[in-house]
Amino acid sequence: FTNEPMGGTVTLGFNVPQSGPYADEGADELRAYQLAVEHLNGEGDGGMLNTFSSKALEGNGILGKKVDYVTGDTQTKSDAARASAKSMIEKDGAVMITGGSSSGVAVAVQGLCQEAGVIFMAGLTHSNDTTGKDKKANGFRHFFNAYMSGAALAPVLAARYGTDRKAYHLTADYTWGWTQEESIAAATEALGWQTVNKVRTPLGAGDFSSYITPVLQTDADVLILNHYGGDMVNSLTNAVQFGLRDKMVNGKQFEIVVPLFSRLMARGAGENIKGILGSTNWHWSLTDEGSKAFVKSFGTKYGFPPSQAAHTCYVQTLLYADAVARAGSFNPCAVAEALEGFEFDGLGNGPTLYRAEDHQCFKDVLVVRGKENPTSEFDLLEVVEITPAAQVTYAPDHPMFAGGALGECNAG
Amino acid sequence: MLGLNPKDTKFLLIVVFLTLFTPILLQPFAAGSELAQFNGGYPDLMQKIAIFGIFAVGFNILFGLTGYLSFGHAAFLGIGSYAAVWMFKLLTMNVIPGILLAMVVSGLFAAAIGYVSLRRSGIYFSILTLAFAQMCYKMAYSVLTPLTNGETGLQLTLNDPRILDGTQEGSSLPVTNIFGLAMNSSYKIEALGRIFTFNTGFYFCAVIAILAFYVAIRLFRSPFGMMLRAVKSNQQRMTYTGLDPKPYTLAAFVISGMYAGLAGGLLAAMDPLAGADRMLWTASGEVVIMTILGGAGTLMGPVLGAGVIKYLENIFSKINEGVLHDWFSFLPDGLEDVVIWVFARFTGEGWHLTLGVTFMLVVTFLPGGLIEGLRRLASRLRNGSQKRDKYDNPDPEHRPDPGKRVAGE
Amino acid sequence: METILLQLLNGLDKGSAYALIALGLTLIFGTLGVVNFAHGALFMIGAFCAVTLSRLLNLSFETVDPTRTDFLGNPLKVKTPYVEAWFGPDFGHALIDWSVPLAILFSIPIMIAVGFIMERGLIKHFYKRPHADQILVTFGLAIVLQEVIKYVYGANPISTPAPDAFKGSFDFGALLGFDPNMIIYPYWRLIYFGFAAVVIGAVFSFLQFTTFGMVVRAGMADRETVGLLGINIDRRFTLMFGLAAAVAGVAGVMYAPILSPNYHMGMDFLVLSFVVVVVGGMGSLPGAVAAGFLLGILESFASMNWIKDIIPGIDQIIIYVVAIVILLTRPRGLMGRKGVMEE
Amino acid sequence: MGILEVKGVGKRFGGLQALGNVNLSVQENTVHAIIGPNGAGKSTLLNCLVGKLIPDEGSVTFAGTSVLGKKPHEINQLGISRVFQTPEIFGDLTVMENMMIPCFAKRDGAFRMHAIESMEAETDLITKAEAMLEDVGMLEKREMIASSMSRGDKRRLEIAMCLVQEPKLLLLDEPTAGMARADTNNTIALLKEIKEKRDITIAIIEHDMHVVFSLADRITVLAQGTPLVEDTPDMIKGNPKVKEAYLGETQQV
Amino acid sequence: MTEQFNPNANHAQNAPAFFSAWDVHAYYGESYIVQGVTFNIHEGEILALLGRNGAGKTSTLRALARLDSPQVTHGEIWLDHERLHTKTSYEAAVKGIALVPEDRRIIPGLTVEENLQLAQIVEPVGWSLDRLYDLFPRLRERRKQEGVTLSGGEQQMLAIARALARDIKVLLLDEPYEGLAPVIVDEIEKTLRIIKEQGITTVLVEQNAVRALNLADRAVILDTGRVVYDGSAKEVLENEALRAEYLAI
Ligand SMILES: Nc1ncnc2c1ncn2[C@@H]1O[C@H](COP(=O)(O)OP(=O)(O)OP(=O)(O)O)[C@@H](O)[C@H]1O
Ligand SMILES: Nc1ncnc2c1ncn2[C@@H]1O[C@H](COP(=O)(O)OP(=O)(O)OP(=O)(O)O)[C@@H](O)[C@H]1O
Ligand SMILES: CC(C)C[C@H](N)C(=O)O
Ligand SMILES: [Mg+2]
Ligand SMILES: [Mg+2]
Repeated sequence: FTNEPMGGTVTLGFNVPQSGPYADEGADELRAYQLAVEHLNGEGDGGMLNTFSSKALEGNGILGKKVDYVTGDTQTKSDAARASAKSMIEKDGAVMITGGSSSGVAVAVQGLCQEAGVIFMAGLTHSNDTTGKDKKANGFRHFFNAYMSGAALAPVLAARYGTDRKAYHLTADYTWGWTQEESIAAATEALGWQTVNKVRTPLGAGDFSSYITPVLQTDADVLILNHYGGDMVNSLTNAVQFGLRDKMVNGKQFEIVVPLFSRLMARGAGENIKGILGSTNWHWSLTDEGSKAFVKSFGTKYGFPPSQAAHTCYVQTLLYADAVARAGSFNPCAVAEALEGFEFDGLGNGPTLYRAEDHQCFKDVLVVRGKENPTSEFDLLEVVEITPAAQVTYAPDHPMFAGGALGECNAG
Repeated sequence: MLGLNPKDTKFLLIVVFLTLFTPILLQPFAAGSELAQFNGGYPDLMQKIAIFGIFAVGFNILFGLTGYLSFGHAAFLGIGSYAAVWMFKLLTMNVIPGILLAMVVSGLFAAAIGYVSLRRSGIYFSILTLAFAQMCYKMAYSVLTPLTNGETGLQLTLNDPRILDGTQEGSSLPVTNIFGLAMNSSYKIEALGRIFTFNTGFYFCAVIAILAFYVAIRLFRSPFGMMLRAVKSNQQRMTYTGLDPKPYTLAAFVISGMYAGLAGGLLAAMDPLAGADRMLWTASGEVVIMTILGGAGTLMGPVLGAGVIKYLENIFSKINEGVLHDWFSFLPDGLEDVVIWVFARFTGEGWHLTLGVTFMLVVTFLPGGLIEGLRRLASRLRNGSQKRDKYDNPDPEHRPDPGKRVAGE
Repeated sequence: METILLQLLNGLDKGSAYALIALGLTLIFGTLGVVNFAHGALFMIGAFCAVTLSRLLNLSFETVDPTRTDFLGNPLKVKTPYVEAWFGPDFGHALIDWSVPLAILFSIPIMIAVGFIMERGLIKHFYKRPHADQILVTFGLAIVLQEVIKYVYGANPISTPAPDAFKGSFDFGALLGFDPNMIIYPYWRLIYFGFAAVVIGAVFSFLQFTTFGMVVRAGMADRETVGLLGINIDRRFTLMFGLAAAVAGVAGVMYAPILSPNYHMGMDFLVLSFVVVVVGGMGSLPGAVAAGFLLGILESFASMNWIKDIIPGIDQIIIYVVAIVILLTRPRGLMGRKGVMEE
Repeated sequence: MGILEVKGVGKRFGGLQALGNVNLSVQENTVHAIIGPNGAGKSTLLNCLVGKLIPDEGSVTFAGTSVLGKKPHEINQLGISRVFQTPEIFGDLTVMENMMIPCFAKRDGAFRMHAIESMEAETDLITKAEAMLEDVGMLEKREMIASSMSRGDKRRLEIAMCLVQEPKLLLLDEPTAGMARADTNNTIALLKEIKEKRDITIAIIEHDMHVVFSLADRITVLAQGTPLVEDTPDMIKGNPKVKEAYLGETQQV
Repeated sequence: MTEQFNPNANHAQNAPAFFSAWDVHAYYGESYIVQGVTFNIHEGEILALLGRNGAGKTSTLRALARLDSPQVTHGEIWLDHERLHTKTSYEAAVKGIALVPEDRRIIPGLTVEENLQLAQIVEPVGWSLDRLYDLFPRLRERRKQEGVTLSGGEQQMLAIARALARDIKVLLLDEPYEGLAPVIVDEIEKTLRIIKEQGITTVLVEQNAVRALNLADRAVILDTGRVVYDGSAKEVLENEALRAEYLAI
């Protein structure tokens, strides 16, 4: 099979954005990967290896081979990400590719890994399509997805803002935005909300004022920002500047929702995120054993708490290594088989299932809110509710995920 | 030979040699050695260099000869890619029809965009082409998603029709091929402690690149090439000499658009995904920069520029601190950290810095680009470093002859 | 009706931002004839002047608060800015709060210095070189500046709020007799508009009522001859560069509260600012300003929902469509001078 | 009926009437000189003939075809070549290439896609171009980059470029300005020779009376945009009005 | 070039001349064009600088005006006991050098009046605009017109006027009669005499050698970048052989 590790080492490819808008997220992912490699090789304090329910890993690398890694820059562009992944596969002999901070890139790289016959452990990708219409037998996602955000958020929104609301969506114009808009709209509409309008905004629009001002003219009383990263920071800042949060519509307080939160990005929005609801995959303030162990080893090494990006990347690496160990082989097909239907715990999100049908993890989802009185620059979000996995689980043939097929695993 | 004068023939043969032996030339360091990181002899990079070489050579036909600086050539690259991928989706995975379609479609777009943009010159022309390219990009990114699959990029899927290929066995995606020979098939040889990869896709690109290069030489040396230089030099004189500069520039624009389309088609043939980012203005800027970096108006310059930029992008971005630690572990600890800190600024996530600094250094100290630098180096080697002392040794040879004295004296 | 009014306001504001950015660019590009791809970087540096000042004012000493813990369970270190300690909490806090307006003063000398260094150290060698070379070197410089900022400040946007006094928005609707909260406009953006008007006016009058503008224009057209008339054109070019950098910088400072600064914001604005300058016409300051407002307003209108329903995606390409139409109907943009960068 | 007929041509620049009701008839195979004070509109008139300017009124016909509204290159293809007041050459190209371009234009028309042919194969044109260079005494400079020549040389090159096209009508705007006397004489000789060998009509603008009186068959004096007189050289020489407005006292011919 | 170059030597300073060039060598890139030009002019003199096309007249004037190209690699230029060879062109202009270039170099984008005003931005200024317009009434009529759209002859007038707009000591004229109607040439010749009376020193490059020699006090003839004759103008006019040899007339 492709890039079978021959010598005493095995090479993993960490493909993260090092330039462009998500470079900081990429840097945090890379930190997590380095930590994971340390732990796999038996250095450091072992981190979540100690809390992981599977005990197949022994801290001596993977199957006794020392873990080595190469890094590359996705630039958050499909083309560049694929080129970078290709060079890791062709030149450096990487047997697994992981990382990334955009669904567009994840889908593109996943396709490449499928063709090249290596495993792809997706990093930050939240679009339904990654494990929906674009799913691939060689690709796996630990991160949650837009549907899950909707399913977790909607009840909280209904509880706080009532069921008689009119929502206005601003949506980043690409796969992630579309699926998130669809998911949130569906989930909120099921609870009685109306969707007034869905407006697509170009990625990296900068000033969003001309998309915000029309909101003032409608009778919408909730603004849903399907934006991430810099776009989220800007659209939220703009919305607040235009006084949306002080506005009363039909006797109701106008509300803003950011369905997908990230602490790194929340910082850019400063004061503006206070009190705003959203969802997140993981947060460092969780107090389960796994999270604590991870925060401790990451925090000790780097001096600040890890982001959700770091968390999911770290976990993906461990999960891959563990699957290899359990399968006893680096063969992608064997690894895939070991991951499919795998149930585990102790990695921070409670008991989790890697579903065989679509290679998506099912676990608890956090509903969070911008904290009013942060104690430090990292303490920006507070967990409002932990939505149990069961509530966010959907059938593999759910229409929002239809249209694709895993195909067969490709070993190259 | 081949309609070239002896000097050009020699030049072409050197290019052929360099191209065909790329897999060996780019693999100078032994596998496993510390410097192996700098090896570039793997298929993806070699393909990219060949393909972007074609792109830049084509761009240079327009820019180097006529001086019209298009800031939207990436649009044609992108259009070529989309056309080729659609061919793979609809008709066949054989790359030939895809590439032909790519050239035709981008040629048509170039004709339309060129016809309009060439009504202006100078910076106004540049901005018109930029505007068209940005429009293509924005539309591919959003409104035309059904055709382009937006940000993710147009991909193959299992249920594409692929009419000519017949029913597919198995449920994995087919690969691009040329009459059955898969583009991603490689033949590896281990020799001299190095692993040499001979990849079908690369050789396919290489042969096309050589052809494209040959056509470019012919074109540069042809009367048509001279007319294009005349456009750059003095359009006014040209019109009063009875020549219409418009069709000449338009022809150059379309030819270079087709080169771009060819490059785009090849990109898709090597890796069947067409992303909208290929059409972004930075991509147009990249080819401009490749051309100037190598040496605009020279034949080999753009190829060299393309090679350098792609190499930097692919190799430098992958040198992370871990690698640096391996390299400098022999240094004492404190010093090691300092050295690594410095290097880390220029590699890995700092690779853009290397790129920026390279641009500045080359253009400041080597006006005329890398080719000019090489030329100077060569003449320095040939003549030794003789410092010209203008006063002690005034050289009348350098002075052009005065005009022939004629009747009336 | 409200929509149109609101979008008009919004367009004016966008336009003033575009005009201000283009103004700095046109001083270098339209007047000195240097294709300055580092202009966006100057704008970005301006914005980061605001960030820097606010960081400086926020420099803090730490005291340990044993009652609370940080994320690793250690006692929490509480930070107090020095300025609050020195000038008392109220004034200290006000200083921090007003860091963006203060940054204008802070940025001007910095930007002028940056402009001087850039011109003396680099650009002056490139006046006579082909435009393509200028593109390459300034693009390289832009990348370098950008990477330096990225190294120091990271890649994420950094929130740089306006003073509290300017938070919130002004209700035009109520003033004009519409329903309250229908036509509202943020104070800071109104200030930006006014500020842009002042800067544009100042630059105009400087170039209009002194011979400086004429000399620089002449110097660009024919350096040699201007030198023969006893004029040290190099010095004036340097001054012009400093002025342009300062204009770009203050535009960036004032923009920071509207758009949280990040290291690649310069590149995002670059293409746009070139389009604005060229549509305005090379070498024409009023042209650049007019084009800035025109494009800003049209862009604002194009993002109205009913227009997007008719022509999908128009909001994203309107600027380019307008640019093409204008350049095809008016050979030198709105008010371009003949012969400037036409070959 | 002359080969070139200019009837009632007028041209304004803003408030300035640069040309007003100009009538001019140039007979085939003659040399027709146009003289007049600076700013009289001589160059403007030529600009109207070659399509650089479009007159506001009047008509211009060349060999029976109207040139008005035609593009400059179309007018050239009719057989009109022009030498400019300030030399217009292909500065970045070599002297030889400067010569080849008009040769191609003459043979292949306004556009032909000869992208694959090689330059060396065009032996006919090369011979022709070299012969012409020889005639103007510039053959040794064939490989020089045109822009690095002195101005007199640029002038000679431009004349050669026009002559090699074998135009029916050659328009010369101060062709010998800035030329050394020796070369001026040589140019006069060359033009005379060409005129004898070939069917060619020449319209020439000059301030150098030596050139004018050596070459011209007829002279038109233009002043303030309108023809003052048209006559033979001898009559012009003696015309007091011309003397006052243009020739001045110390004129040495 | 018999003398060896000695950087400390101060040849011209001891010379009685007002304006002098001593062994000036200049290059365009690699081409060696001005190959050791030496001459002296007294205050208020008119010097005719003659030679065939390409002899290096223009290059010499440009070198004297301290323009960047051709690049002077060796030699000294002195004006009124001040060294110019270490100065840049604008400094030389301030010291009192004015060049009327051969292609006139009217600045595009500026009106006639602006072209003149430009010359008066830096002190010391010379003739007032009014006085210049009196000299060339044609320019007064055209003063709001863009300079480059003037007719060839009008441009020449503007170029000369622009030089006089500055307070100058030395006027370098490169083919000032070119393209001018004979009446205007007479006019300009008169002007040059007026200028001479005011004590301005003139170097006149002209193809119409006879005309130039009639006006000039002295003549210098260049051939391939070297001085081949330096003497009185009259002598050249009268000496048939000399004229035939160097001027081909
Ligand atoms: N584009 C223009 N705009 C305005 N005025 C113009 C333009 N072109 C020429 N003129 C004016 O028209 C008049 C005639 O100019 P023209 O160049 O034809 O003169 P000319 O007879 O060739 O003179 P010369 O012998 O000096 O070359 C001049 O006064 C000139 O200033
Ligand atoms: N920019 C340049 N680069 C290279 N060579 C040049 C350049 N300019 C002029 N020359 C060469 O220098 C020589 C002298 O030129 P110059 O212009 O000084 O002659 P000139 O005496 O003024 O002639 P003319 O009477 O034709 O104006 C010529 O042989 C010319 O080819
Ligand atoms: C980083 C992710 C969580 C969100 C991102 N925009 C995506 O495409 O999925
Ligand atoms: Mg004229
Ligand atoms: Mg000369």
